[in-house]
Amino acid sequence: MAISQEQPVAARPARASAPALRRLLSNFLLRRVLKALFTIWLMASITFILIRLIPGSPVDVYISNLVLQYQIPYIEARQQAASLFSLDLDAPLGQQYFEYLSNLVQGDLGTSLVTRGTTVSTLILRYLPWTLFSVGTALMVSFTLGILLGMLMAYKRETRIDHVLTNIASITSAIPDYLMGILLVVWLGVQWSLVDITAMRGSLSPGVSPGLNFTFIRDALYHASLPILTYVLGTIGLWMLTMRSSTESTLGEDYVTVARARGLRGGRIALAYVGRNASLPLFTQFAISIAFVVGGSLLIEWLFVYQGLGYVLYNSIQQRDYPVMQGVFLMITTMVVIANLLADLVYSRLDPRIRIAGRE
Amino acid sequence: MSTSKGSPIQFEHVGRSYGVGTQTVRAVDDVSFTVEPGETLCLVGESGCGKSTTGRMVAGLLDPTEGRVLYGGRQVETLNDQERKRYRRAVQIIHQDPYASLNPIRSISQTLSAPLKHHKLVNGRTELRNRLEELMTLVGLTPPGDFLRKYPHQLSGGQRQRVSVARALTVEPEFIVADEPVSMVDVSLRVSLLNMMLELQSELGVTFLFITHDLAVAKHFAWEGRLGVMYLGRMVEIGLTPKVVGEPIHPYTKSLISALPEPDPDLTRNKERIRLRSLDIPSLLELPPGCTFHPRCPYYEEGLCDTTRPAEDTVSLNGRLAACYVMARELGQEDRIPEESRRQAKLHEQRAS
Amino acid sequence: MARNERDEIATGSAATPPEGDLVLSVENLVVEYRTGRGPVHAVRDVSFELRQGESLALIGESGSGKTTLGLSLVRLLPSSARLHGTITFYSKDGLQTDAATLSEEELRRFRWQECAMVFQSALNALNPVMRIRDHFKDTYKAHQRDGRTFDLDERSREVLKFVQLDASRVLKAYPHELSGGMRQRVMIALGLLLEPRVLILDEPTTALDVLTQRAIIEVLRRLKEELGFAMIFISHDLSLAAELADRVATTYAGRIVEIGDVQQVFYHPRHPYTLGLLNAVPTLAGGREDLTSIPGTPPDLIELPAGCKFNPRCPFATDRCYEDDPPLIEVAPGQLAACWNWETVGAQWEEGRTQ
Amino acid sequence: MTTATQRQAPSSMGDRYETLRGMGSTLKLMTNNKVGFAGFLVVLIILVVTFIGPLIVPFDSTADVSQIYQPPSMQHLLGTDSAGRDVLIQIVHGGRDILIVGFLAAFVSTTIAVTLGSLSAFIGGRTDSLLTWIADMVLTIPQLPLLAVLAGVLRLNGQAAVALVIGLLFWPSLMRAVRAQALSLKERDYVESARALDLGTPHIVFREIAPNMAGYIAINFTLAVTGAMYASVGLILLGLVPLSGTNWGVMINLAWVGGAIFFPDSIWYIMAPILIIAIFQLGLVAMNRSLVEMFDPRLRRG
Repeated sequence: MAISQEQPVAARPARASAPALRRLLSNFLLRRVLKALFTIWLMASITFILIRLIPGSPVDVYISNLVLQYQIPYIEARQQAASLFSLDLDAPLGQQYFEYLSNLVQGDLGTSLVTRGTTVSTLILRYLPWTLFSVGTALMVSFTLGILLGMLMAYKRETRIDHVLTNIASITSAIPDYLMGILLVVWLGVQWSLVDITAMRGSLSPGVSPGLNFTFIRDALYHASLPILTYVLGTIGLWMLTMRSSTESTLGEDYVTVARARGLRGGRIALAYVGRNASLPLFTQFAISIAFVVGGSLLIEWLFVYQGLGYVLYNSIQQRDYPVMQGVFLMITTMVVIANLLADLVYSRLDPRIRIAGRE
Repeated sequence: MSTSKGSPIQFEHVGRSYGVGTQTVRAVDDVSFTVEPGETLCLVGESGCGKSTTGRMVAGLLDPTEGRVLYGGRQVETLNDQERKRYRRAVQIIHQDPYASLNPIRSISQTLSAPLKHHKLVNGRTELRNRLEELMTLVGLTPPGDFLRKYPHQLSGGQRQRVSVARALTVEPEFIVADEPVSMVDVSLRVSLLNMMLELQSELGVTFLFITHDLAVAKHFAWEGRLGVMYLGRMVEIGLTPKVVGEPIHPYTKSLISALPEPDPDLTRNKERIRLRSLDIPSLLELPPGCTFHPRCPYYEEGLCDTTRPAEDTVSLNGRLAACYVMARELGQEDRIPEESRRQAKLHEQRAS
Repeated sequence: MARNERDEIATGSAATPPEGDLVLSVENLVVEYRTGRGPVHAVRDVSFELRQGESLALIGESGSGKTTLGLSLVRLLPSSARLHGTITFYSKDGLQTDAATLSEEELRRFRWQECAMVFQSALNALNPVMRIRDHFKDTYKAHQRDGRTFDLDERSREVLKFVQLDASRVLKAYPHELSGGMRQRVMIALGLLLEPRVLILDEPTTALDVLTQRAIIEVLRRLKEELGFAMIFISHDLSLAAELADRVATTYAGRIVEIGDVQQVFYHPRHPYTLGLLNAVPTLAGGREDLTSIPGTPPDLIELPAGCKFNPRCPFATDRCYEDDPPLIEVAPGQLAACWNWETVGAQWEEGRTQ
Repeated sequence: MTTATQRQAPSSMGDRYETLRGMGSTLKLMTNNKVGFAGFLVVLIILVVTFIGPLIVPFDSTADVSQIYQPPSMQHLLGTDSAGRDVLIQIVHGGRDILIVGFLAAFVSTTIAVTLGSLSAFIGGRTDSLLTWIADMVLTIPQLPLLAVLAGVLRLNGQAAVALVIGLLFWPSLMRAVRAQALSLKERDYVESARALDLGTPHIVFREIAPNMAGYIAINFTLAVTGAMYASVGLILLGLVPLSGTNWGVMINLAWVGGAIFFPDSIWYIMAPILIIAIFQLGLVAMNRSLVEMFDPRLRRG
């Protein structure tokens, strides 16, 4: 998470720039939002350039396909491409770009090439919740479990349980999560057949419709269990190790000794003194890992045929369905950027030293 | 005091401010003084009073944002390359923390040889060897052979500070800025470090700017020199050490002297105490108007002290300066109080009577 | 006026400590840390007593083991430490508890009720993510069940007023919003909350500026005179002992080398280390002193020399000093020094005094 | 005080001898951390197998349908795959692409990170906030999806292209770490006194600061290799990177897409590429423990 707050107080000679602007910029929250918007804009521009400008870009490939395969005259093929990409191909570049952006702002991401008529937005609305659900749950589970185990390892330092957990953590954090996913399927599914992997394919069993009823929730969890387990295995190791070292240094702090001197109960000290302070640095890391895990969903969802945004993105890349590719990628980036923003806010609420400074 | 060959370093209304978020903080505010070659000037003050920043500006490691720093009468910024190089090597610095002032992965001989070889002050290995041993003996680290091979983590705090001094001496400086050199060393070992530096001064004629928060150490080290007291970025009093310690003028100096405990039960328990009006130091971000000590000063007079800021030389008795209107009036230098403050003071007097 | 002549006019306020009843007695306390390079002998057979309303200063420099001594009294040592000996606290109702034998839970209830501590760096002695008010609440809640019930808010304001802090502003503030001096005063106020019989202060003024230090000293003086607390100061600063202590003990290499009434130790020292300290500390009063340092370097608590541990740096050392370690010998009524040649040391000091 | 353990020749030798003797004892230090040394050996062995193995073991992809999914035997030490080809040969020949991409990408991202990190720390002011800002922004972009989109659109063929793209995306977190380290080193007193002694920027950067950061960079380089391998094998698995021939990634992809995993006795064929990648990554991470000690000044030349 990119709080530039931890930058040391910039010892730069004072300059008389517009004070109003500086007061505005120094507002911690506003700076975050501006940066988030800029990232999204940048990603939108990059995909625009990729789709439209690079020689042999997908638009041209699509047009030549139409001309060759269906013998559609070039001009007509261009019209079709323009409507699908919601782009006016003849207009000067600047104008196209501007149009592309304005469509974006109104949520019109163009329509899919492969499944005619379905707009990218509907695709996103249908598949986004599954990724949010699986990745979100996994992150929560992995983060909380990681913190608790990390603290346990620090409290029980140099004992057998510490060594065992440390080794597990370093092994799982070293091995790529998708390889662990494959191992889960191979061993749990095939070799020991503890789990019926074919039934678990997809994100929902056929015939079960989304709704706030028990069967849906049970079924959704059943399908999502392996992807979530893979995400957790992929990230928990890092949390355990970071929390362990952070707790170890916090245990050495004076205020913990003073808390013990004041006769506070072990539980209270572990929660409000050690836990809270030791977990602070993990929040910064939590935001960074969001981008990593959401990114990883592309592979994990492909692995388990779990129909989330990652899976849709994979298919759109395979089938050269550029509008969907462009829209979904932008959606994933937006999701990560927003998650980072939220993580920033949570962090600034948690650490009063930042919150007060932020408000000045 | 042996005649020393150096040039004086002069501060003229020097200031240094930093941008903190949207506000600007003045760490050093309109300070002027001159350090003559061979002299010892000691700067004393509480943490955050700007003494270290001043030290770094004297050593040319930090540029002022206001005012001028002069070396040998010429402004430092306008020196040409050759003169600037001479100024750069003429002033060296010794730091406070023995554990951070030496590069942990370089041996003592590597640390000391770097300047000697870089500036070609020695040619050939034997001359380097002799110069290293000479430096080690100068700072009292004998037998030199043992120490030269060691690494910083193998030495005690006091020994590391001696290496720091030896490193400063490699380029034969005229001027050494010592920023709290003894405050992290055990009391029982401090004196030998101070005495060693005093011997260097008499032997080599080095000028010293000695920075400390401990008045007693300042008195011991700068007994033959001058003492400057700083508060919230300003020089509130400066003069010959025996005078400033014996008969302080500025209320802040008086409070410091009266507050300092002495290692002698009867003396320190019966010392006359000055009651401050408030215990806590105002923050540099919101400085009180007029004299910045007025919220705590027992001699505070409404109107007089909180209107304009007393200049450094408000009280001026042949070289002895103090920035306080009340004392100026007491010492018959009423004419040096600006009109504005006098008018405000009268106003409050009428209202009060 | 040379320092030594001044004590002729020894007016001195607290000449002899008030004869309060016994509050704490430590017998043959030994503390060792297990480290990679072998055991560290931080505290080597220390014994002393503390009476009601009396304040004892433990003076020592790096390698003296003084902080370990302080922490061991309430058993706050890290797990690598081994502790032997008895630490007996005498509570108001005459109950004697040996802290060395208390179980974890008994120890938890005992701490801060009987014996509170104030640490050096006040900045991280307080939990940075918690308001000051919650620190008071935690302390109160931790001992509520042992029958200590009182109006927390009223009591907190009372103790904060005692240390001259504006309770309404301080209670809702976070630690980083307070200055060093204010944080130290909050720590002292926290120490008073449960009215313990003993207050241990580890370098209470070291990290503070002169004027703030003076404020803390005044608070501690009122604490002693008005509330009659028994106090132990741990510091390297002789001036703090001179200001506040009734009795002074100088410590070296894990042992008390001299202990006595403040007048005796400052004006009639009998141990070479105390002598060395007194001659090494610069003072503000009077003209320039010819100060002398103690030669050599601080002791390495792992590889201690045979015999008296000060012999490598001692100008008075004779053969015997290199063989056996001297016990504390009575050199004057109520004054003990651990030195075989204390007479010659005394003679040289007194003779130096009369010049 | 610990006296210098080994007897040294009189120290009148120049700096050169000092660094030589230093290097010797530094390498010796690699061995004293057991786990770290084990990791180092694993990495070394796999590198040897990958880059020297193919010279010794000729590539032979003769399929033999009668021999599919054979368990490990004398002729086929690691058994055979779905087409009866020897798995060991594929493993020996399968590492080159992956490792080259891994190390190349790590080299690219480390170089960018170290340059931008040091620049940002030393110049400070606007450049610093701009570079940090860019780094923070790139950090919030999910790397794998962007890589996949780039691979899909740009037809990345050849290791250099893949490595470059991965390298260009992986530098921010290392850059922030390098910047923080450089900032803290820059403020150190011994750097200020080097400036006072007018020893010049080259001395300060390469003699005072760089040696203190070497360990830091080495550790982050190994982490960058693991990150780059994660991404490249991922892309191969998704079939988005048309790497010709066989490599560990392709083996897993074929096993997975080809449904080999559903044959119980194909376990050896599937596990071989997964284990070799996992073990290599574990070796790198374990090696870091020695790197930490190797560059810790107290241990290095004590």
